[in-house]
Amino acid sequence: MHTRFSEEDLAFQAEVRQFLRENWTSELAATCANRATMKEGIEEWQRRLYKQGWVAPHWPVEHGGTDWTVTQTFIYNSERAAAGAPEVMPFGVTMVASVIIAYGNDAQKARFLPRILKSEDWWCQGYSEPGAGSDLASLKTRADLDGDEYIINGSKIWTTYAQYANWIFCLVRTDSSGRKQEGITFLLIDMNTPGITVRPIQTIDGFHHLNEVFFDNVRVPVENRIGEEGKGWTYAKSLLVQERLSIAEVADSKRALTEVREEARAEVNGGVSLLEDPLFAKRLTDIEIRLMALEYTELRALASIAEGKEPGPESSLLKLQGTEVQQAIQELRMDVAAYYSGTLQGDLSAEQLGHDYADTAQKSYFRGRASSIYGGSNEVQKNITAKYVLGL
Amino acid sequence: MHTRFSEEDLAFQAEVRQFLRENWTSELAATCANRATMKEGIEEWQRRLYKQGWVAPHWPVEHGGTDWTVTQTFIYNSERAAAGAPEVMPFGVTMVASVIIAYGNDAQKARFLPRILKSEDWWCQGYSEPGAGSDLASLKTRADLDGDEYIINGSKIWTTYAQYANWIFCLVRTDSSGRKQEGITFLLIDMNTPGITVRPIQTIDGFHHLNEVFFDNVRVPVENRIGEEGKGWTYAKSLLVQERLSIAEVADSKRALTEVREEARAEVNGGVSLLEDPLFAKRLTDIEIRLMALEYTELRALASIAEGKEPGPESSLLKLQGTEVQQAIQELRMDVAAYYSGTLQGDLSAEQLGHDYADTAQKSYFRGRASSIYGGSNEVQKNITAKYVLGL
Amino acid sequence: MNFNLSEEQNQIRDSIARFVQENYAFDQRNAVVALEHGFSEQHWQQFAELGWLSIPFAEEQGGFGGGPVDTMVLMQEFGRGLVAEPYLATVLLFGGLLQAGASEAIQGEYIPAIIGGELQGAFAYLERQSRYALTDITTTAEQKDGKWIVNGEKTVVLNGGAAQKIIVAARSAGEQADESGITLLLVDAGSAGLERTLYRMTDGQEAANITLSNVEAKAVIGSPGEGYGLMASIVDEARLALCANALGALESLNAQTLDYCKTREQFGVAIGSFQALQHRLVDMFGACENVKSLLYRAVCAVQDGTEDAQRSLLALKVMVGRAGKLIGGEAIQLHGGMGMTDELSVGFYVKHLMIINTLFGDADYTQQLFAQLVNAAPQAGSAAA
Amino acid sequence: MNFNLSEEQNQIRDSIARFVQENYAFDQRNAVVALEHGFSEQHWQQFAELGWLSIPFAEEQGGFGGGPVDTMVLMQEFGRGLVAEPYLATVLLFGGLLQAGASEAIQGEYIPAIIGGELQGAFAYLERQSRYALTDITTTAEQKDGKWIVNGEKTVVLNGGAAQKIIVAARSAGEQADESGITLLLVDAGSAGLERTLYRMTDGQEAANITLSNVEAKAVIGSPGEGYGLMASIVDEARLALCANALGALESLNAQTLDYCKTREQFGVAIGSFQALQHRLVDMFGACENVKSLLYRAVCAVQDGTEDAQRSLLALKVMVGRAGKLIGGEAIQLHGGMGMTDELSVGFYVKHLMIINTLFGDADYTQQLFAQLVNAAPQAGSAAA
Repeated sequence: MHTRFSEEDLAFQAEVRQFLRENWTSELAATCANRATMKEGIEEWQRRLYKQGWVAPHWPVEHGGTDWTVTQTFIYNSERAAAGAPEVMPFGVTMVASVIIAYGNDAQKARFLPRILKSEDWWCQGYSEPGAGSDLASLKTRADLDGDEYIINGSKIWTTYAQYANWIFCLVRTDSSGRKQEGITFLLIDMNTPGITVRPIQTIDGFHHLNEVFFDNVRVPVENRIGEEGKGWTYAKSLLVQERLSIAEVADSKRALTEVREEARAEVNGGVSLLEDPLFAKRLTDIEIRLMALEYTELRALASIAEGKEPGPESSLLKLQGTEVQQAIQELRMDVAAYYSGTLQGDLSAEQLGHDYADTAQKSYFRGRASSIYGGSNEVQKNITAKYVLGL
Repeated sequence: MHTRFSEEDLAFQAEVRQFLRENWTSELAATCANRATMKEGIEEWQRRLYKQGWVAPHWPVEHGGTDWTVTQTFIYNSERAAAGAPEVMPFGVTMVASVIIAYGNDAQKARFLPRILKSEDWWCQGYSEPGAGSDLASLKTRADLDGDEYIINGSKIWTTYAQYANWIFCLVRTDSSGRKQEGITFLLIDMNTPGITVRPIQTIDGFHHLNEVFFDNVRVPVENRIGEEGKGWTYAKSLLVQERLSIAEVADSKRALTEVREEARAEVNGGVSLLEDPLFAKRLTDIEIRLMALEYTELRALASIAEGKEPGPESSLLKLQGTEVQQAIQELRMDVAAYYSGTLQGDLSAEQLGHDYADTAQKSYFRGRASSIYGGSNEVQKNITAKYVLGL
Repeated sequence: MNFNLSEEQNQIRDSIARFVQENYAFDQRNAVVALEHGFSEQHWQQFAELGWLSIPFAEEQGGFGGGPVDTMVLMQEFGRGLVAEPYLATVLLFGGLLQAGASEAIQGEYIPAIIGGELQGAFAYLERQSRYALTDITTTAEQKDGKWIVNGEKTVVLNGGAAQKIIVAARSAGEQADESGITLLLVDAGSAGLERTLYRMTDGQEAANITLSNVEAKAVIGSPGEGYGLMASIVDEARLALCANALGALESLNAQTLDYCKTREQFGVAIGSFQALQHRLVDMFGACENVKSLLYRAVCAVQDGTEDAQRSLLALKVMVGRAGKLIGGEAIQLHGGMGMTDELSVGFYVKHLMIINTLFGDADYTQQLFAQLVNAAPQAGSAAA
Repeated sequence: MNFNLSEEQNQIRDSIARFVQENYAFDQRNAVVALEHGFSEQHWQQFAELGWLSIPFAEEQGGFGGGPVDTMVLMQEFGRGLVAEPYLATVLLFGGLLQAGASEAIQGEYIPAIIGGELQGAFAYLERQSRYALTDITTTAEQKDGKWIVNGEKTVVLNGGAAQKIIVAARSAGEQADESGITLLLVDAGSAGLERTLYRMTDGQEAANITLSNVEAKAVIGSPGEGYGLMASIVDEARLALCANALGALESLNAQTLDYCKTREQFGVAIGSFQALQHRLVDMFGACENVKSLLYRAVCAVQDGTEDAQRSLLALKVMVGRAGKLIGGEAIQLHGGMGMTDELSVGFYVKHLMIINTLFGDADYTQQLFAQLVNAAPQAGSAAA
């Protein structure tokens, strides 16, 4: 039992830092932060990672993975988050790619994986439906086989960045006769196919990132089906585990907490820094202590995986606790911004508004409320943990 | 809407204070605090209340009640608790008496009520059974009719002060054929009847207050049955509402909180009073604010009752929140006592032990864990509130 | 002791409830908030006609002569409907300061104008750096040639866009955070040297940052250098009113969430049938009842003038902040994806409650004021009287 | 980076688990605790034979030369079984101080005696007034004729009854709460002028108040007046060991509660089938895993000597205190009436955890130490290395 860094680890850390210094430039950060240019910024960042060979560390090496040790994964993520660089968009690299690698055929791998690596495709996820949220398996969007094509009718909701995507991976119903988990099929659909329309959903953070996607007699070639018809639920479930690990965002929470600490240090109330306010310090350190624990819960899971073992029961907590910590940080930051947390900056400059992070704090807070809802709501996570880990 | 005291209220307050000064003497308090003499002390206190006519304020006047206004009830309870005087033992005056008054016949009223008023009988409650805790209606203790007697077989558990009691009121099963709530009968049983044995249960607070009571062919005259055979559940349920109101013990929590505050003021850590410790002050005031709310939630319920209306939906929260506050105060007091909270004083004097309230704090804490279990566990309270108040 | 409303108070409550029902459906509110300054001038005129703008003013000034219970009833119903009109800023803060500290001449001119719905006002007390310390003021007031000249910047002034007249808290003496040396000045929004930067709050209301360059004040409200006591007492009144407003919002949010849980189905049943959610809904109900009990406690204590008043008021503000976070968070969570959208009113209620938490000191800040008050000395026992 | 135990460590763990299984059933433990001094001399001899008493001592002193991970493994298993023998007091505190600060002669005499199971010790650091300030010491140590004379009273000395030798923290200079001026003195429990008042702790272990009247010390441990640094470092080691002990107890308590919920039936089903209870059991599981993660973090950081060590150790102690309260409270509640009785071991585990919370600073106190440490200056990012 140890967490020492070896010489190789330290060399790797230096390499990561150099890469970030050279590639995660302030210009690129600004491009990503601006809503109008965000998509280009993210794609540019991913292309730089691709050139370095780091866009998909967790993939098998033959497809472009890095074969990093747990320690290297930990180092990369810590450094990336500390520098403020974003994770790669998960819908392609993490989500659909995992399914394609595990269950896709060789043609699908050859067709899709390289384009994902190079950020040539923007993927979105078509799982939830208006009537099927936490009860995902009750989905109703139909796919009827017609020759060598499926005809899709129905709609998907809460589709993040569907407005940017040229591909969507969907769970669709090919059979309604048996258990609801059966008869679900996993399809890859070109967003440019006729019959697809995208309706934006305005969210409480004022952004447009969610959408509803409608399918009206959309024809999808059978070759775009992953694996067998009716086995989509099994494929999707294996992906949920991956998603659960990635949602914890421990390294990013560490950076966020450091930022809040420094913001609080600069806030002065009646001559005293907010950081010296004991109730504030209590809330800040409550979160920090939980986060310190969570960081090692994640490392324990990663260490298990690296040894070829299943991650231990503690991994089921990562999504739950990770999102609780994220939300606690977001809430704390709102309170640091005090009455400014209620302001909308709109087109004003920070100088005009009189505050430089309140608007971001407020948007992150409201956007962050979603993290305990998506990816299997936290209530569903608790049900799963009770059933599969505690045996209840 | 107002909470002003009238001239009459102020005069009543003065009268209560005088009564307490003269009757709740330090000698009597010492007698009640000593385990060996507790029973006599409590009976003596109740006799003094009886002489004043205040032993059963909530009873109808014709049986010995006081017909106080809400404000008077509030004043009496506040003053009593502030003086540190105990409530009357609830098993007779509050619990069984309510059922006798509502559902008993004239002979039963004439026989039992005056003896309760005069503290000539000590009652205990025979509801729970080893297999029937929160699921009270599944009780199994049988009563078989044999001429004009019931023959009782079975056992009751968690019976508070059964070792002192000469009467027990019991729910027993007279019919097993229908719904479990049906076929339950309410009986009054003389504890001196042959066939009754009492087994003490040692509890985590080191006291002996709980017991298991065994019934082995115990013969009870039919005249000791309340109301109709098979209607016991209905009678008991009406009593549970009364019990729920009395468990909140708001006035006593106010006194307890005041004590903890003064104990904390005297505790010094590194030269600073614990009361100045901001995390302590936060916990203390969290509780105080909840208690201030609870006090008015209770007053709202009492005011409704006084106007002849049903208490509002908020009354369903009294047991739940009242016990949460009690337990929070007990826990806080443990923390005030620091490492001394882990000590058992045994036969030592406080001076020998080196601390004067740690032992009490520790015993209250552990004993207090029961308050969220008995009288319908807090989980059951939440179920009831969800169903009957929220309509879920 | 009783917690019943008078017949008159019941009438006020019912008439506001009717107004809300007729004018504040989801789309209607969105349309109101989209108007210039974020509220409806037409509604405001209606308020004037219905007499609502007169409620807290003394009868000799043409008011209704209402007390804290009347204001509570009104603000609670406004909160239930998330009414956007600036009652707090114009009537309670601006009007309250005038009634408590303005000269008879100014009262005689302005208060009837407020009651008649012709005058919008605001109270500018915050600055960039002040956070919750009401005394932290760098805007200056100097007397020159018998006139008061104001220089500085006030921020997040609620209703600062529509306000025709503004009362500004400025420093005429003392150090930056001293209680003494604060002077309240009445200025005309159209004064030379006064500039406004307008923006919206998350719940839709408008606020302004106001820079003052050698602005000549029209009058001093209260005594020069002694404005703090005046503003503190009006802020206390506003706290009570705000908390009543919060209770209405909390009750509405709880009702909306409960309804949703009874109708939304997942796994073949209403989600309200899941025990874990039921227990959380009970906690939400409990939090709301706690606010209600403390509101009744505080309003009675203020009205009856008991020593419990300040303590209850601070306790109430703390509980409102905490209950708002709990109920707001759960309301979004239990609405699931729908709670994340602007297609339901849930988000607006949550935002409004979060703003209320930050007004005049958030829960953590207010709790420390409360602790100082109650821990200062061994306490007397009784709560009421 | 790995979180696996070595083969040797697995063997230690298994052998203690076996010992617990054979010797620490509910009735067996009750019998052990009922013995004089609250533990079994026979068990202690078994510990000696199995080599457990030698684990933290250096090889050159006849020890096993174990590190923090070895101690963790051992203390965790002891905690799981609620083992009553005074390993903390004699081996970790008393032995730890000797190893870190005693002269070679004393080490050569005492450490083999501890390892052999012949010597019981204790560390007397608390006083009536000291609460959690380790430096708050009024017991005095004065040099007279080349001898150290101790006067005063130490309280709640764990294992103070069985201890043959005691290390006493006394003040030889400075003010009551100064760090400097503290001297650690080795005294014989049978010394003239030393009196002990014995009592039990709620979990069954024995403690003593010790009055010292002109007691002549046998030796100084460490340097006179500089005892604080020594005791602080041994207290840190003891904190880590205690937290490992707590983890074992928490895991056991969770397992007992889970078992009970799976078997206890109400309303015709196991109570573990109620969703509201399931979610709470998940929270209990989560709290326990948090402790485990922080324990692994702290033990690695201490062993590897990284800058994260102190921070992790304090975080761990806070989490142990909070998790103990959460899990302890829920364990009693979910066991219902049975949880209130001394007929199950639940209550003893809860009491043991509450005592651990108070040792060397409770959660609230320790969190303030943590806050001082982490808020002191802008922080570097990385946690490990």
